[in-house]
Amino acid sequence: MDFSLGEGQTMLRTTARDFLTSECPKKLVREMEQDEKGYPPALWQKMAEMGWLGLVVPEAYGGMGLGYLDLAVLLQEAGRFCLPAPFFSSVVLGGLTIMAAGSASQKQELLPKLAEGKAILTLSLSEPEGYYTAGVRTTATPATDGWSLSGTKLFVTDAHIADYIICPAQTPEGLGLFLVDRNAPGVTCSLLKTISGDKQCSVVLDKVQVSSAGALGEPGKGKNYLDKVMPAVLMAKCAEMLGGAEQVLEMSLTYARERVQFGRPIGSFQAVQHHCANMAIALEGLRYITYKVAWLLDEGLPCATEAAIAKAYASDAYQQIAWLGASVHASIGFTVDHDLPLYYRRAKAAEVAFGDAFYHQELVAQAAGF
Amino acid sequence: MDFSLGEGQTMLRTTARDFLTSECPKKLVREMEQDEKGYPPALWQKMAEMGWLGLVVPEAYGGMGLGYLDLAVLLQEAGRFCLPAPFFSSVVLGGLTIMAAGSASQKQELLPKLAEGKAILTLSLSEPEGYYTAGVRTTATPATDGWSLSGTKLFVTDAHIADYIICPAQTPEGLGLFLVDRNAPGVTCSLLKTISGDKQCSVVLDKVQVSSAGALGEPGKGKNYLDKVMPAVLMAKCAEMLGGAEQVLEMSLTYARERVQFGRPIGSFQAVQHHCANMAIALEGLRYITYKVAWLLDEGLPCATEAAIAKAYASDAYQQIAWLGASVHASIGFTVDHDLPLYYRRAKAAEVAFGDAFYHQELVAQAAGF
Amino acid sequence: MDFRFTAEQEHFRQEVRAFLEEQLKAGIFKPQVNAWTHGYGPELARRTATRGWIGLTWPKEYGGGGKGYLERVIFTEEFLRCGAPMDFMIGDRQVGPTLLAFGTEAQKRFFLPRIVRGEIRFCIGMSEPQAGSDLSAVKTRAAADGDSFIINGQKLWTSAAHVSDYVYLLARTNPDTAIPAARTLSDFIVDLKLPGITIVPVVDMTGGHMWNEVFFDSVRVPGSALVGQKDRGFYQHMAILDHERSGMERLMGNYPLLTAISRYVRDTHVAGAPLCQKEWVRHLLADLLVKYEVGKSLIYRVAWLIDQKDDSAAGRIELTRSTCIAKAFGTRYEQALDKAAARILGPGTLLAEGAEWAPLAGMASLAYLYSPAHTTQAGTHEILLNVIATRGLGLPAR
Amino acid sequence: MDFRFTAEQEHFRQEVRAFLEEQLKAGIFKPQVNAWTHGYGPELARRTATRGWIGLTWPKEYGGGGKGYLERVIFTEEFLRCGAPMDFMIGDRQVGPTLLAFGTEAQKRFFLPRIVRGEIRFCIGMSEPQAGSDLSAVKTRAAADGDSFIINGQKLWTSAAHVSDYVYLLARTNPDTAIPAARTLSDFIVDLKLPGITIVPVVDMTGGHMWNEVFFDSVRVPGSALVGQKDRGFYQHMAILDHERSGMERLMGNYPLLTAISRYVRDTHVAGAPLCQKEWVRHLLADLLVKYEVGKSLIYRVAWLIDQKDDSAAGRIELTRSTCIAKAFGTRYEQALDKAAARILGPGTLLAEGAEWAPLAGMASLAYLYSPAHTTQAGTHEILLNVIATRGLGLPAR
Repeated sequence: MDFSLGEGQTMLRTTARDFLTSECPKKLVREMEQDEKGYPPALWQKMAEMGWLGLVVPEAYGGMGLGYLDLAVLLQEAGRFCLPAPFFSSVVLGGLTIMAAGSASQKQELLPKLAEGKAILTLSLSEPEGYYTAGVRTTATPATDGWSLSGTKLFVTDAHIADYIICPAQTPEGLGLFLVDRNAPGVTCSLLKTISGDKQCSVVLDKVQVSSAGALGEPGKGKNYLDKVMPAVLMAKCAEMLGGAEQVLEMSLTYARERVQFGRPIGSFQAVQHHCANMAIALEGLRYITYKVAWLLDEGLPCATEAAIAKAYASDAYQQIAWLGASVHASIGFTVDHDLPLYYRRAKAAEVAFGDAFYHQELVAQAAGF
Repeated sequence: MDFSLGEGQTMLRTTARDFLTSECPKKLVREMEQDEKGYPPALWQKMAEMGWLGLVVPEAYGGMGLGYLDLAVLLQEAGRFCLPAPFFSSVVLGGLTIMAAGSASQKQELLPKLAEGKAILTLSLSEPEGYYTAGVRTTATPATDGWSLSGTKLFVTDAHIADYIICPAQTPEGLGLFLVDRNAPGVTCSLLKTISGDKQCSVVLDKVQVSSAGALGEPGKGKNYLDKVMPAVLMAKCAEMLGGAEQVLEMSLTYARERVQFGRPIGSFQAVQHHCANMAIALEGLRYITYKVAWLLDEGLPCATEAAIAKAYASDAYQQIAWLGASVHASIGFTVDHDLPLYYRRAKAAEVAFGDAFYHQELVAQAAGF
Repeated sequence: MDFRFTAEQEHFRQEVRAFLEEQLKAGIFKPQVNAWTHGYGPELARRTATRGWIGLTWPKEYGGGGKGYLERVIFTEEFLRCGAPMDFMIGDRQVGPTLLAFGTEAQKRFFLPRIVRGEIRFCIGMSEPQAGSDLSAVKTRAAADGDSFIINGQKLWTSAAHVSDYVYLLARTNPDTAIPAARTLSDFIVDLKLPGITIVPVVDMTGGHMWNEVFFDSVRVPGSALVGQKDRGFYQHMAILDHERSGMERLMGNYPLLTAISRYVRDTHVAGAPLCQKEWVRHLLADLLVKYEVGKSLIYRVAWLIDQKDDSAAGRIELTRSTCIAKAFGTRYEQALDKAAARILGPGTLLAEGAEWAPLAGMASLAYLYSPAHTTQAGTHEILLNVIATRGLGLPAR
Repeated sequence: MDFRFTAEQEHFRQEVRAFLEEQLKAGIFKPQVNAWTHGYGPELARRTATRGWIGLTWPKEYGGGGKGYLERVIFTEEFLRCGAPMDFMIGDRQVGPTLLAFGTEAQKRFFLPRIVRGEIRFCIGMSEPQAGSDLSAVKTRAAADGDSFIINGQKLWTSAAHVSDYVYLLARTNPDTAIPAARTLSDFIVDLKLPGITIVPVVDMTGGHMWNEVFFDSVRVPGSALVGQKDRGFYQHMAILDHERSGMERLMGNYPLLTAISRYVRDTHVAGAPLCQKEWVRHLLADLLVKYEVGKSLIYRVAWLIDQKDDSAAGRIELTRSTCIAKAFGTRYEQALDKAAARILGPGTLLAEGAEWAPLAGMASLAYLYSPAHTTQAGTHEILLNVIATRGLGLPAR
C-alpha cells in the first residue's frame, strides 16, 4: 500500500494551485456566475496551453496521456477554487465518453480539438422522466444518411457553450449515443436559473438531423458505454467535492482562530472545536475513498461498486461539511459577498449530480446481493 | 388552554413519589430483575390498598373512576422508579381491554378483583408472525360450550404471574378476544431471557378450552376492541417513558454537577452542556404530546393519530435521552450497579413496545393521506 | 390540563383567517416564504391595525388589545400560514413589551399608540461586527452631552433597517473599561431620519435584502431617547429576549413549504404511482408531521406560560428554559423540513424561483439557501443550547 | 498511490486465516463478539506465538517479527473477523512499543521475548475514580524508598487485570502540588502477584467481567520497575496513545454482527419476500457497507503512516490526527451498526443470548448493551474530538 501521491501528482497540484491562485480569484468566480457564458475564454485557452484539457487524452490524440489520479488531483484544485470553466463537462463528461465510445476516426476528429480547447463537449444524463439510461425518452429515428433526434434533456451542464452535446437516445436497436451539434437546426438550448453556481441547461431536440458519423460507437450499445465511463465520472465529481470540502474546512479553521467573542477565539469553544473535528472526520474518509477509485481506474480494475460507494459517501459528507462550515461562520457566512455560499451552493449541486447518496446506496445494496 | 395539572393530579404525583421513594428503592428493582416472579406481592397489595390498581376502573366496579391524565401521572412515576410490578399489564393492558370489550357480567366478575389486586391480567399482542391484529395466527375453533385455542404468543408481559391472559385469536367470524386462564390445561408459559428489565413470556396454547363466557365481547369484533383501547395503551407507555426520561436527565445533571475533571465540574464543558440541553429538548416535547393524548382520552375525543404521533416521537426521544445520558456518564454508567443501565435497557424495551417510531410513522402517513 | 382553544379564540382565528383571505383577494399582499422576515407591507399593517390586532397583548390604555399571548399565537399562526408580511412584528413583539416594562410614561404614550396604529416600524440595533453572540462586546458609543447623547459606531445584521422608522439601539454609555462590559450598555430609541445615520444593505446568499449595516456618525439624540435605566441596557435586553424566542416563527415560517411538498408527493407520479407511496417518502414526511405537532405543543405552552405572568425567579427561569427549548426545537424542525424537501426534489432543488421546470415554484431552493441562517437569528443554536444548560438546567457556566 | 496489499501480505493473510480455521476446528477457541476485549485464550496465544505473530512489528533482536504495521493490521483483521480472543494485545500493542521507546535494555530483554512467546499478559493501570478523561488527576502514589518505590492507591476500569500477569501503571512520583500534575507522574511495570495488590471485579451491564478495580496497599516494587524517565510518565503515555487508537478494533470489533445481520435480512422472509427487499433495510445496510469501506481506508492509512516512521513534529501531529479520526469514525460506525441491527430486529433485540426465539443468537442485544461503552475506551468521544480540533487542526485550547 502507498497512500502518498507520486512526484508528478504533487507537482501538478502545486502548479495548479499556483495557477488558480493568480488566475482564478473569487472575484472572477462571482463575475462568472453572473456572466451569460459562465467562463473566461482567455483562462480556458491558458488551461489548454498547460495541457490540462488533454490531461487524460492519449498522446496519440494530442493529449498528455496521464492517469486518473492526475485527473483527481487537478479536479480537487478545480473544486477548491470553484473553477468557472467547462472543464468537468468537456474533459470528463465529453472526453471520457468519446474515449470510451468513439470510433478511431471520431477520436481523431474530436480529441485533439478538445485538448486544444477548440471544441467544448458535454454529455446529457437527465430528462424530465429521470436520470441515467432508464429515464431516456428521447428518440433517434433512422433517417436518410443518419438519424433524427427528438426529445428534451435537462440539467445539461454547459450545453449553452458546448460545440457538441452527447445525447443518449432510444434507437430501434436500443440506447445509442449521439453527437449533437449545438448549432444544428432544431436544437433549443436554454439556461436554467439555478442556485448551483455552474451553468445548467435544458436542451430541446426537435427532429435534429445527425449524420451517420454522429452516432458514437454502435447504436444499441449506449448503456455499455455509459456504464463504462460512469465510475470515472463519479470519481471525478468526488475529487471536485473533496477539494471544495477541504477549502470549507480551511476557511472555517481560519475564521475560528481569528474571530473573537467573549474574549477568546471562537475556535477555543468546545462546540466550535467539535464542529471542526466532525468536518475533518468526514473529509478524511472522502479523501481516500476517492483516491482509491482513481487508483482502481488507473490499474484498469473494475470499480463500479467502489465508485458508487465513493459517491454515496461524498454526497452526504460534503453536505455535512458545508453545513458545519456554515454553523462555524454563522451570519457572516450567509452574506452574498462571503466565499462560504459559493461552496454551500455547490455542495448541493454536487450532492445531486450523477445520483445522490440514496441512489448509490441502492447500487451498493444490489452489489451486496440484497 | 391550560398546561398545568389539576390539584388532584399534583397530589397523586406527590403521594406516588413519596410512596415509591420509600417502597421502591433501586435495590428492590435489581432484586426483582433476578426474581422469578419479578414483583413483591406485598408492594402489589399496598398499591391495591392505595387504589392504584383500580385508578381508572369505574366506581361501580370497585375502582376510583379517575381519568387518563391521572393514569398518566401515576405511570410517569412508575417509569421514574422502574416499578417492578405488573401494573402496566394488569391495569392498562388487562383492565382497559376488559372495560372496552367486556360484557357487563365480565366487568362485574373481573374489574373488582383487578382493582383489589386479587387477579392479575395481561394482553398478548405479538406472535412469531408479527405484531397486532395482522400477525395473529392463533385460532379459536368453536367447541362444545365454548372455544378451543391453539397458537403461540410472544412478548407477553407478565404472563407467568397473570391469572388471565387476553388472547386475540382467529374465529370463523374474524378476530376475537379470549380470556385464557393461565392455569388451564394446554397453556405453556415460559419466561423469555431478555435485556428489558421486565418479564416477557412466550405462551403456547395447545387446544386450550375456553368457555363461552370466556369470549370477551363479540367474537369477530376483536379488532374494533383493540383499536379502541390502543390509544390509551400507547399514551400509557409514553407516560412511563416520560418518567424514565425525566429521571435520566436528572441523574445526568447531578453527575455533571458533581463529577470534576480538569479542575472543573464536567457540566461546565460545552459538550456536556449540549448533551444535557439536547436531552431537555427531547424531553419537553415528550411531556406535552403525551399529556395531550391523555386529555383527548379524558374528553372522549378520537385520538388514534395523536397517539401514534406521541409513540412515534417517544420511541426516538427516549432512546436519544438514554444515549445522551450514557454519554454524560461514560464508563460509570455502564456498570451493572449503576442506575443508568436500568433505564438504558428499558428505553429499548419501550421503544419497540406496541410498535416503534417507524411503525407509527406509517400510521401517521396514512392519516395524512399519503 | 386543557389542549383546546376557547370558543372565542377559535372565533378569533376564523376572523384573522377571513381578514387575510380578503386582503389577499384585494391584492394587498403577495404570499411569500419567509414573509415574516423579508416581507414589507405597510398597507396590510394599517389594515391589520384597524382591526386592533397590533399590540394585541398590551394594556388597553395604550391602545392595546388587552388579550393574552395565546391570542397572539393564533394571530401569528394565521399570518405565517399564508405567508403574509409582518413588518410590524418588531414593534409588536419586542419594542412594545420593552417599553411597557422599562419605558417612561411619555415614551409609552408616544410610541405605543403609533405602533398599534401600524404607523411606525422598528428595527433592532444589537449586533456589531465584533459583537455577535457576545453582546457585551458592543462598541457603539453614546456619550452624554448635556441633556443629549452623541452616538458613534456601527451596527450589523440590522434586519429591515431600510424600511424602518426607528432603531432600538444598544450602545455603550460608560467608557470605563474596568467595569464589566454588561454594566456599561444602555437602550435607546433612535429616529432613523436623524442626520449622521447611514444605512448600507447587506445582501444575503439568496440575493435577498433583509440585513443592513447601520452607521452612526455623531448622531445627536435627546435624553428622552434613553429607554429604562442608564447602563442597564444589557439586562433589559436579556429580560425581554424571551419574547423574541417565543413565537411560532421558527415552526411555521416555512409552513408554505410543508404544504407544497405534501401536495407534491401526492400529485407527482413516478413509474405510475404517487411519490408518497414510496416508503422512504412516507416516513420522511410523517416524521415531519410528528415533529410539527410536538413543536406546536411547545409553542402553545410558552404562550400559556407568558399569560401566567409568574414573575418569581423560578418562573422566569422556567420561561427562559421553555422559550429556548421551543426555539431550538423549531429551528431543527425547519432544517429537517428544508432537508426533506431537498431530498425529495433531488436536482429539482437547484432550480430557483422563476426557472423553467422548477418544482414548488423554486420554494425548496430558497429554503435550502436560508436553512443555515435560521440557526443564527436571536442567538446561534450553540448559544441557545448554552442558555438551556446553564440558566435552564442549572449547570455551572464554568 | 497503491491500494493493494503486496503478494506477501496477501499470502500472510491466508496463513493467518488458515491458522485460525485450524484452531477453531481443534476447539482451541470459541468465536465471540467483543472477543478482543472480553476474550481469554492463553492456549491460542501460545500457538499464535509459535507462528511468530506476537510482536510482529518489533525488531528481530528482541524476538519480534520485524514486519510493518500493515502486516499487523492484516493479522488483527483476521482475528477480529472470526471473533478470536486476543489477550496478548495489550502487551503487543502498547507495552512492547512503550518499552522499545523508553525502556532500559534489561527491561526489553526481560519482557519483550516473554510477550512474544505469549507467556505473559498485561493490563493498563491508568484511570482512577477521579481520573478518567483527565489523567493528570491520577492520585496513586509511588514513593521512592531507597532503591525501591512504595505504591499506594486505586485504579479503576482496569481491563483484564484478573487474567493479567503485570499492570502497566501510571503513578505519582512527586507529591509537590505546586508542579503541574502532568510532570509528577511516572510509568511502572508491576507484577500483579506482589503482596498488597487486590483485584476486585467491576461487572458491566451485560453481566460481563472485563473491568476491575485494582487496589495497591503499600506495594513495594524495585527501582527497575520504573519505565523511562521519572516524572515523565504522562508524556510517555501520550506519545504511545496513538498505538492504542490506531487499530482495526473499532471498525471490526463487531464484524460478526455485520455478517449475521446481512445474512438475516437475506434469509428472513416477511410477507413472502426477503427482508432485504424492503427499501429501508437495503439503504440502512448499504450505508453501513459504504461506511465500512471508508473506515477501512482510514485504518489502512494509519498503519501505512506508522510504517513511514516520520518523527518530525508535523509527522507526529499527522499521526495523532489520523489515528483519532480513524477511531472516531470507527466508533460511530460501530454504533450505527448496533442501531441498525436493533432497528431491523425490533423486539427481537430484547432477546438475550440463550433465549428461545433470539435472532442472531442474541448478538444484537449484546451489541445494544455494549454500544455506549464503545465510545469511552481509550478516551471518550468528546475528548477524541477535542484532540482532533486542538492538536490535529491547531485550534486554540482556550
